[in-house]
This record gives sequence, structure tokens and C-alpha cells, in this order.
Amino acid sequence: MPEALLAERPVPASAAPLLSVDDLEGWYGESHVLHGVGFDVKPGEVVTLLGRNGAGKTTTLRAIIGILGRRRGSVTVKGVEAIAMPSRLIARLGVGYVPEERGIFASLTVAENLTLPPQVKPGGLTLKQIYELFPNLEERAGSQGTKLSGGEQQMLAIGRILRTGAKLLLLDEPTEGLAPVIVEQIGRTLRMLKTEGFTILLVEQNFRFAQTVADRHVVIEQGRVIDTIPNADLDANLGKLKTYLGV
Amino acid sequence: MVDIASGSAAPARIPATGGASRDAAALHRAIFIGLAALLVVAPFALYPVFLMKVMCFALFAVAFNLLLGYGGLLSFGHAAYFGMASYAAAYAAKVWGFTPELAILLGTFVGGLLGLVFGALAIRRQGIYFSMITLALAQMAFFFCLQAPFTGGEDGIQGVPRGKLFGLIDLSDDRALYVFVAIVFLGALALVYRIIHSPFGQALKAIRDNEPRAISLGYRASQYKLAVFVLSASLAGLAGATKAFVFQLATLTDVHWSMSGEVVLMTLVGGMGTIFGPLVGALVTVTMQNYLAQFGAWVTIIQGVVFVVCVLLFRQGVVGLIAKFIRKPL
Amino acid sequence: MISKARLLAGAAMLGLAAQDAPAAAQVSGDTIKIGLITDMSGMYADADGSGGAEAVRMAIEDFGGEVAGNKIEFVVADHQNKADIGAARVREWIDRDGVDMVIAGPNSSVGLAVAKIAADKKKPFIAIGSTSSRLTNEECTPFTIHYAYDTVSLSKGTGAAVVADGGKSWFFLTADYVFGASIEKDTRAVIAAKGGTVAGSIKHPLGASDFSSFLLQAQGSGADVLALANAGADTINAIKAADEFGVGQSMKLVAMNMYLTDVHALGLQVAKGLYMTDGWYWDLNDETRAWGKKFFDRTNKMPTLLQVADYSAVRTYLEAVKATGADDGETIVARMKATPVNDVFVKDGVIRPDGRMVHDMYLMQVKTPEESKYPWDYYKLVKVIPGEDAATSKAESRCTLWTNATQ
Amino acid sequence: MATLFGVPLQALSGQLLLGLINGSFYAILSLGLAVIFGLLNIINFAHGAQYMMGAFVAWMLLNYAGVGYWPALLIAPVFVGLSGVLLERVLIARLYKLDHLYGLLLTFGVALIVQGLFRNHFGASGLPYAIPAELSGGHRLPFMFLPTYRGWVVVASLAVCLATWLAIEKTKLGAYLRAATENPALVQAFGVNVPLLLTLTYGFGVALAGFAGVLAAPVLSVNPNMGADIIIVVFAVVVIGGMGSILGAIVTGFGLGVVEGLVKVFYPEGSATVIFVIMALVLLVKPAGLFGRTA
Repeated sequence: MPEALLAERPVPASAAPLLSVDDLEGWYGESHVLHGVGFDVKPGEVVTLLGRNGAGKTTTLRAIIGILGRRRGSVTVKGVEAIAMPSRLIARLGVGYVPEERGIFASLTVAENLTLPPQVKPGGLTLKQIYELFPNLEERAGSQGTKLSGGEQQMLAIGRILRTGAKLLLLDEPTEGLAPVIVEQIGRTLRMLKTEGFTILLVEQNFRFAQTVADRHVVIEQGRVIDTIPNADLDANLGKLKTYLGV
Repeated sequence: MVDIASGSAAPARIPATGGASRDAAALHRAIFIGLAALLVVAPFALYPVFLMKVMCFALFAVAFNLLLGYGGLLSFGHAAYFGMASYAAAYAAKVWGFTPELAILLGTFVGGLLGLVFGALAIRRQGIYFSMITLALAQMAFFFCLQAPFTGGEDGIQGVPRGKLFGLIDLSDDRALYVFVAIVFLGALALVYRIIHSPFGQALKAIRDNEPRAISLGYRASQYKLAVFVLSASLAGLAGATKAFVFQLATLTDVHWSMSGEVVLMTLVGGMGTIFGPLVGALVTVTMQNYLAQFGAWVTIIQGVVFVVCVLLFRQGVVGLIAKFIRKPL
Repeated sequence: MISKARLLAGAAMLGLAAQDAPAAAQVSGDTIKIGLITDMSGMYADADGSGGAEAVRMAIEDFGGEVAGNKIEFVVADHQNKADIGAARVREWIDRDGVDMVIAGPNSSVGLAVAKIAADKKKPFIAIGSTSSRLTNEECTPFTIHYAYDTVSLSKGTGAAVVADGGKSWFFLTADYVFGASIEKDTRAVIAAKGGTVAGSIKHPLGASDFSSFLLQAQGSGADVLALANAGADTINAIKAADEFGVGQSMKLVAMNMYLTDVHALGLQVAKGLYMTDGWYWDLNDETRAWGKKFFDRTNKMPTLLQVADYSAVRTYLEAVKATGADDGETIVARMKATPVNDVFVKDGVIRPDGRMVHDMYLMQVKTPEESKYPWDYYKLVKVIPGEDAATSKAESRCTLWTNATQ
Repeated sequence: MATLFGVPLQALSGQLLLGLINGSFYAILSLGLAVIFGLLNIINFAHGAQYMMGAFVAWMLLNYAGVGYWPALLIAPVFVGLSGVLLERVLIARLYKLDHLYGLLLTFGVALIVQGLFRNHFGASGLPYAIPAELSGGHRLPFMFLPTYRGWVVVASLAVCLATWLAIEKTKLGAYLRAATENPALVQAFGVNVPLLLTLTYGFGVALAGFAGVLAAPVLSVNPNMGADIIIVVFAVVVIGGMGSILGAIVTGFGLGVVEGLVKVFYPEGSATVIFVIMALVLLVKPAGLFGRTA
């Protein structure tokens, strides 16, 4: 792994938020799913959205990136109001998105999948760097995207947004359905990305995993933020969290 | 889409509550009576043959709408049932000397039978594939009509005798025929209304809105679909057979795919999934064809513009729009 | 909706400077009203269409817009090639608008439907563009006059003339519908009678855009003559392909039903050498040239057979009204049948008891580009086909009006 | 002489070749339709009218501007494509969130308008368009006389199909198109201007129709109705190939041309209907079409 990738960069504690979500409402067709979600993510922070199935975590991510049918409220990225923007312009603010189910394109090869998202900001990883990060992808560059294993697909989904120069990453359940060893590898990658200065908003069901990467946990229930727990306090709040999550 | 809160979404399409539907039923009864009254007065203001044509096409559109609006099945081949029934009735009346009511019954039966065969094949597929199968089968029916000697090719079956209803009432008088067509039309409309509001109709709507769920509730979706298909084809046949008596002819136009397109237009203009929409749609379309005929080559252009405008601005159709406005199903 | 419909109808009528007669107006009145129902938007719109309407207007103008003290009115409608639309329109014209005579352009199904209605209502009906010979056979009525041509005149005359001209062995490329089949059948009979043979035939679907396959099969038959028993775009596409595949080098191409406008559409380079039967040509003599020019000045096209026949038919009808001072169907038709037609369209044309107007037809050959000296100079006259040779005989007729008559 | 069901094999080879030539038109037209359907989910009923426009634009270029066949082969598709871009921007773009049905109805209406306008202006019997001098004449093959132009039609159409296929399968733009066909929202969320992609794709699909029109002008009647007759058949080709499948459209286009050619020998009356018989059978046996991915 290149040295540059590993260089430590401290997070300024009181920096202005990179992503700010305020009173966000969202709909799927006629059904009102988000009822005023609000939280901030500071530059260099890793924040997870925790919550039960159907609480509105994925919807929150979709609302931020702008692919939800109808949304209202405020989403600012680097101080720019994005609520009325089409998603392609939100992406151009430097936001990278890894959707639920990874969104690998079956009709594209691995290499094509990897190079598909256009550069939105300067300073993205090169293809070489990505292949160094995920060597499996290089080996299978010519095969159909969806022929990869689940773990490889997840690496592909993360790898392809690292190329774009986006510094704010929205990851939707990157560990879902993966073997523990792969989950561990994803965890290492995320920690590495954090040290690289990436800001990450993560949707997770698995708070044990979230604990290994996140700075803060935002708990969502029925389309609202009901609690925010710093990672350091997680163990202390374990009982409360288990109630939230129903585990 | 694990994350979608599904709780609040689903019940949106459940039929209105008791009070509202009683309200709507009263309104519908009033419209029926109004319609019947209108049909009594109309021939004094408008040309009866034109009105009969409107009724035949309205019935055709109602039949089509039963399938599309309530069954959720878009057929691109409804001309087949309409046209074949028209041929059957015309042939029976002209060559075998059937009385009008028997010839029309035969036509209806032919439409239904064809619908049974085509429907059984088509309902095995969904969405656009369903539509394409109906189109393909209708093209074959067209080919059959073109080849079969009894249809008279492009000349059609001409000079069909209007005959005597039940061997008693002479239909060659436009007024007598008008009354007969009006009764057939209102009767069929009432029948369709009953079907839509019967448990069968409710089941259909459930299947239309969410087939997997309806199946999980124990409905045999494919049987319902086939049944509504056959009903729709039979009614289309009734319309086609009646038309053969109004114009005393049956021609290839009635089985051609553009006729299948026309009925889609009528339903769309009027408002699909509404009971009275197809009537308005048929009225508008037939009026355009008849009265724009003087504009010569502009007919198709104006029709095209109506299509485009409807799709862009009035997707619910004229009646759908009114229904939305008065907040009652029509 | 109803008021909108009426409004539209009213606007349409205004556009044609004709008034929607109130329902009460009855036939007699003080106007003579002529209705032309034709194809104004489909494949025959050029052969008749608005040009046909213009021709009718020219005939009315010849009479100064008046006949026997009655004002002449004219309405026209597009039947969109649908028999029910044509039938509904004509019924309404007669029942409500007081139309006294109906004239119909192409499309046999419309023609047959209108013939029935006109007979029911006892109004003269003049079929111009319908080709079906049923109009004057099985479906003949006392009120139908078949004026321009039919499948018999296209086949009988052409068959005999081409065989006499040396085309002994024939191959048919026939549109797969009644029109094509009846032309083929009638022509076969003539060919057999004149000592020719038929090497084969193919039925092609209506609107088959590509004809190369059929032409190749025709070429393979070794016949001398390739007869195209089809119409409109089918004929044009077949001729184009024949030119491309060099069919003309080994076979004589005969188009059984073609209009001047079709030749114009093909261009002489492609159409050259083609044989075809026409009932009229603008460049036959000084009289036709004069009328053709007059028509051209108004429409920018030379008239076709159908258009001149529209003109002639309306004139003939108006002459009958003038002569009799009547407007009831029986009197008018009787007068028309009793009086030979002599005008720019035909000389000594006779309307027989079965309603068929018997007149000469012309076997034409299309000129080469070198032979063509001026615009619309397209035909060489090969042979005049006498009217009697181009019509059913009384022995062949299936019109009981005629066969049962004593004359 | 060797025969098959009474038809000499030589003649049969000729018919197969002719079928392939006709298939060329089906292939280009269905390719355009498939590209449009794949990405836009619009069943472009105006395709036939746009094919007709291609032929007419070529005619107008020749007769009004003295521009010959070869430049027209490029200019006419561009022009038709631009008209498509306009149509997409102004009308079709409003329908993306709705059912297929509306797109079909809208484009059907557009087709009626376009055909009606051309008929009003140019009449219904068609206009002549000569085969370019370079391609007139023909070659005597062992089994038939092949007009040079027909040979060119196959070559041109194969080239265009191949180029289109390569552009879609092998280029970056093609990758966007394929990806957006699968999941437009995600591609848009990556910062790609998907609406623009939709517009360009529609323009391109329509330009293909225009190209087919120019190709057809010298061999068929340049007639306002020329597209109305072919559109239903081309639909069937797309459905048989698998809606939205590029390869399916190309292969099925040529293949059905050949099948139709054979039917023209054995049962000519049925040649217009055979494609629908095949469509019904294919849909019943293999619902997604021969090359379709999912039903």
C-alpha cells in the first residue's frame, strides 16, 4: 500500500460540518418515510446511521444524494444547499455513493464498472492505487461485474467512488451478507480511508462492526433521529442501543 | 428496498368506505338515468346513424376498458374480437338469414370464443409482452379474414339486411334500429357496471393493483384474468356485431390493427378505469372522424394532436379529470 | 361535447363555403347538392383526393354555379378508406343535408356501401374510383352508375391488347385481395381466349414493401409478360425493384392499374417501357390538352383518369338535371342512361342498363426520358381498346337488372 | 438440379440473399428502437415516421439544394436525429416517470402528425429518388443477378450495426448507456448527466431510423406512408429479439429478413404475417425474447 495513503491527518475537532442534514422529509410515492431527520457530519468524521429495518436509514442516504422521489428540508454539502439539486450535481459537490446491494452493473465488466463514475473533484485515487488496495479487482478486470463474489463486488462498489475524487462517501450497508473475514477487510479499508481524510456516512445494521470504524452513531427510528451516541460511549449505552435496534 | 416503510402505503387503493360508495352509487344511478334520457332526446338533435355509431364504439371502448381499466391488461388486439364478430353477424344475417338478435348473439359468442383462445395464451405473459401477444394473435386473425373467402376481402360483406327483430319488428327503419341499439348499449353498460361492482370486480381490482398479494390472499389470478378477458372480448364482439347491422356491412377495417389503436385512444381520451370515460372517448373520437372528414388530409394530423395533448395534459382522460374534480369515482 | 361537435362541423362546413342544411330541408328545395366522398389522406389521395374535388368544382363552374334555376352546392368528405365512415357520411348527407347526388372516389368497400345507401334512398350514385365489378354485377342497383373503369376494363382490354402485341406467356404478381384476384382471373380468361398462356402467379401481401423476392421468382418462370395486378405503393415499389433487377430486359412489364400520378412518382427513368391501361390521358388531343392545362393551372398537377371522370360525371349529371328540370333519382338516372356522353373525358360513352358506362380505354406505354419532350409528357398510345372489349357482355353479366330486361 | 420442396437450391440461395437485404432494414430500424427502449423505456412508435423523414430529407436535399446521395447519407440522419432531440426535450422527457403506454401513445400521435404533414405537402403517391450512379448496375452471381445497390444496403447496414454495437459495448459512452439502462438513478448519482444521455440516445436511435430511410429511398417509393407499414413489423422484431437487447435486435433483424424471404417462396401470401406467428411463439416459449435478459 502506498505510503501516501497511510499518512496520518488529524481531524480538526471544531471544523464546519461537511454534510449537514436538517429537518429532512422524504417520500416513496405516497408514503411519507422521513419525518424531519437532522444531523451533521464533520470533515474527516465517520458517522453511522443505526436503526431497525425500515427505520429510514437507506432512505436518508437516498435523500441526501438526491435519488428519492420527493424530499423536503435541507441538505448542505460544504455549505452548499443541495435539496433542490438533481443528484448528478450533488455528486459533483464531491459526494460518492455506494448503494444498498452495491449497484454493480451486470452489463459492464469489472474495469468498466470501476471507471464508470466520472471524476467529480481532482485528487481521486488512480486506477493503479485502487488495484493495489483491492488486488482481486485487477485479476478479474475483464469479467462481468456481477460475476464477482459478494465481497469483491463490495470492494468494486467502494473502489469505483474512490477514483472520482469525492471526499464524502455515503455507504449503504457495506458489510451486509459478507463473510467475517471480508467484513474485517472492509473495516480495515474504511479505517484507512478515514486516515486518508475521507469523510464517511455509513448505514449499518451491525453495530459491532460500526463500533470498529465510526466516531459517532446516529440512531434513526420511524424517520426521525432519536439519539446520537459517540463511539467512545457506545459500550456504556449498550443496553439502550439494543432496545433501539431490537436485538 | 428493505428500508421502505410499507405500513402507510398499501391501503391507498382500498375501495372507498360504505358511505362514500353509496354516495357514488346514487350519482352513478343519476348518470345512468340522465344518459337514458339523453338517448331519448338525442335523435331529435343529432343524426341517429351517427348516434348509433357512437354507441357501438362506446360499447367497444367500455369492453376494452373493462380489461384495461379494471383488469390492468392492455390488449393491442381488440380489433380481432370486434371485427370477427362483425363478420360473423353479417354473414349469418346475410347468408343464413339469421334474425338480428340471433346474429348478434352469434357474433358475441364468436368474440367470446376467440377471446377465450387468445386470452388463454396471452394471460400467460405480463405487461408489454401480454400486449405484444395480443397484437400478434390479432394480426393472425386479420390474416385469416383477409384469406377466408366468406369475408369478401377488401370489399367486405356488404348489404347486410337489417331484418326483423324476433321476426317481428322491422329494423330497416332507423328509428326502430336506434331504439334497439340504445337498449343493447344501455343493457351492456349496466352489465359492465354490475360486473365492476361485484365481488368479481373487486377481486379484479385487487389483482390489478397487486397481483402477488392477491394471489397470496387466495385469488386464482389467472382464472380471473381469463374471465375478464373473455367478458371483454364478448362485449367487444357484441359491439362489432351490432355495428354490422347499423352500417349493414363488415369490412377489414374492423379487424385491422389500427382499430385496436383507435379503441386505446377512445379509452385514453375518456379516462381509463372510469365507467363513463369510454363513452365520452368514443363520442369525441367518432365525432372527430365524422365531422373532421371535411378537412380531408387534416384528419390524421388533428387526431395526432389530440393524442399528444391527451398524453401530456389529460392522462386521466376527460371523465377521469371530472371525477378527480368532484372527488367521486365515475 | 355535443356542442363542440356541432361547432367543429359548422367550422368545417364554413371552410368549404357550404352551409349545413337544417334537418328540415328536403331534397327538392331550390338547390342541387352534390357530395364527393373520396380518399383525401390515404394512398389514393393523389389520384383523386383534393384534385377530384377541384375537378367537380370546375364542372359546377361550367354551369355558372346554377342549373335549371337551382343553385349548385358541393360538399366533400374524406372516407379515410373506411367503409363505415363513408357510409355514415353519405347517409347523413342524404338524410339531413339534402344531398341529391353522390360521387365516390377510390376504395371499393366504400363504393359498395354507398351504392346500397344511395339505392335505398333513391339517389343517383356515380362510382368513379371503385374498381370492383360487383357494382354493376351482383350488387348492381337502378341508381348506381359505374363511370370511370373497373377490374374488367383493366383486365379484359389489357390482356387482349398485350397478347395481340406479342406477349404470349404471362406471369402474375397479384396483390392478395379481391381486387388483385379479380383482375388476375379476368385477365387469365382473356389470355386463354386469345391463345396466350400463364406461366405462374404469386400472391403478395398488401403493402409488401419489398418485391425483389417475388420478381426473382417471376424472372425464373421464363414468361414474356409480368403483369402487376396490384395498386398504389405496391405497384410503384414493384416497378422500382423490377428496374433494379433488370426484369425489363427479359420481360414486358404491364401495370394493370396505374394512374398518371404514379408514373410521375416513379419518374420516367424507372417507369420507362412500362405498359399500362388508362381510361384517359391529358395529351390525347387538343380538347384534352386544353382541359388538362386548365386543371393544371388550378392544382399544379395534370389530371388523372379519376379526376377527369369526376368532372365529366358531374357535368353529365347536371346536364340531365338541366334537361329534365327534375332532381329525383329515377328521372335523372333514366335521362343519363338514355343520353350518350360526349365531353373531354369520353366520346359517345354509353351508360348501360346495369349502370356501367362503356367507353374506350387506352393501352399506353411509358416514354423513355429521351422521348419525353415536356413536363408530364409520359405516355405513348399503343392501342385504343374499344369500349365493348373492355366491359362485361350481357351474357357474362350477373346484374339481374340487365339480364332480366327485355331490351 | 438440386431442389428443396420443389424449389431449385440456386433460386433458394437468391431468396436467402434477398431476405438478408430486407433484414438489413429491419436490423437498423429495430436497433434504433431497441436502443431507445433499453434506455428510455419508451416504445418509439414514431420510428416509422422518422424513417420516412430520412427518405424525404434525402429527397429534399437533392431537389431543393442539389445535395446528392452520399452527403445525404450523413446529413439526413443528423437532421432527423436533431428533430428527435427536439421531440425528446419538448415532449418525451415529460413522460419518463409514467407507464410505457404513455410513451407509446405520445409517439403514436407524433407519427400521425408527421405523416399527415408530409402527406399534405408531398401527396400520397410518393416521389422518385434515383440510385446513385456509382451504385447502379449489378453483378451476376452464380445464382442470381444482384443489383449493386442492394449489395451496398447489406454492407452499409452491417457496418452501421457493427459500429453501433462496438460503440455501445466498447466505449466509455457506451458504458454509461449500458449502466443507465440498468440503473439510471445510480448513474445519475455518480454525477453523470443522465437526462442529456437520454436525449442523445433518443437522437441517435432516431438518426438510425433516418439512416435507414435514406438507404431505402432509392429502392422503395419515397412515400409518407412508407413507415406506417413497417413499424409494426419492426416492433415484432424487437420483441422477438428481446426488448432493449442490442445484439438481439441486430441478429433478429437479419434473421427474420431471411425467414420472411423463405416464406415468400413457399407461401408468399403469408410473408407479412409470419413474423407475428414467430413473435407469438417466441413470447410463449421464451418470454424475454431470444436475447432478452429478464422478463
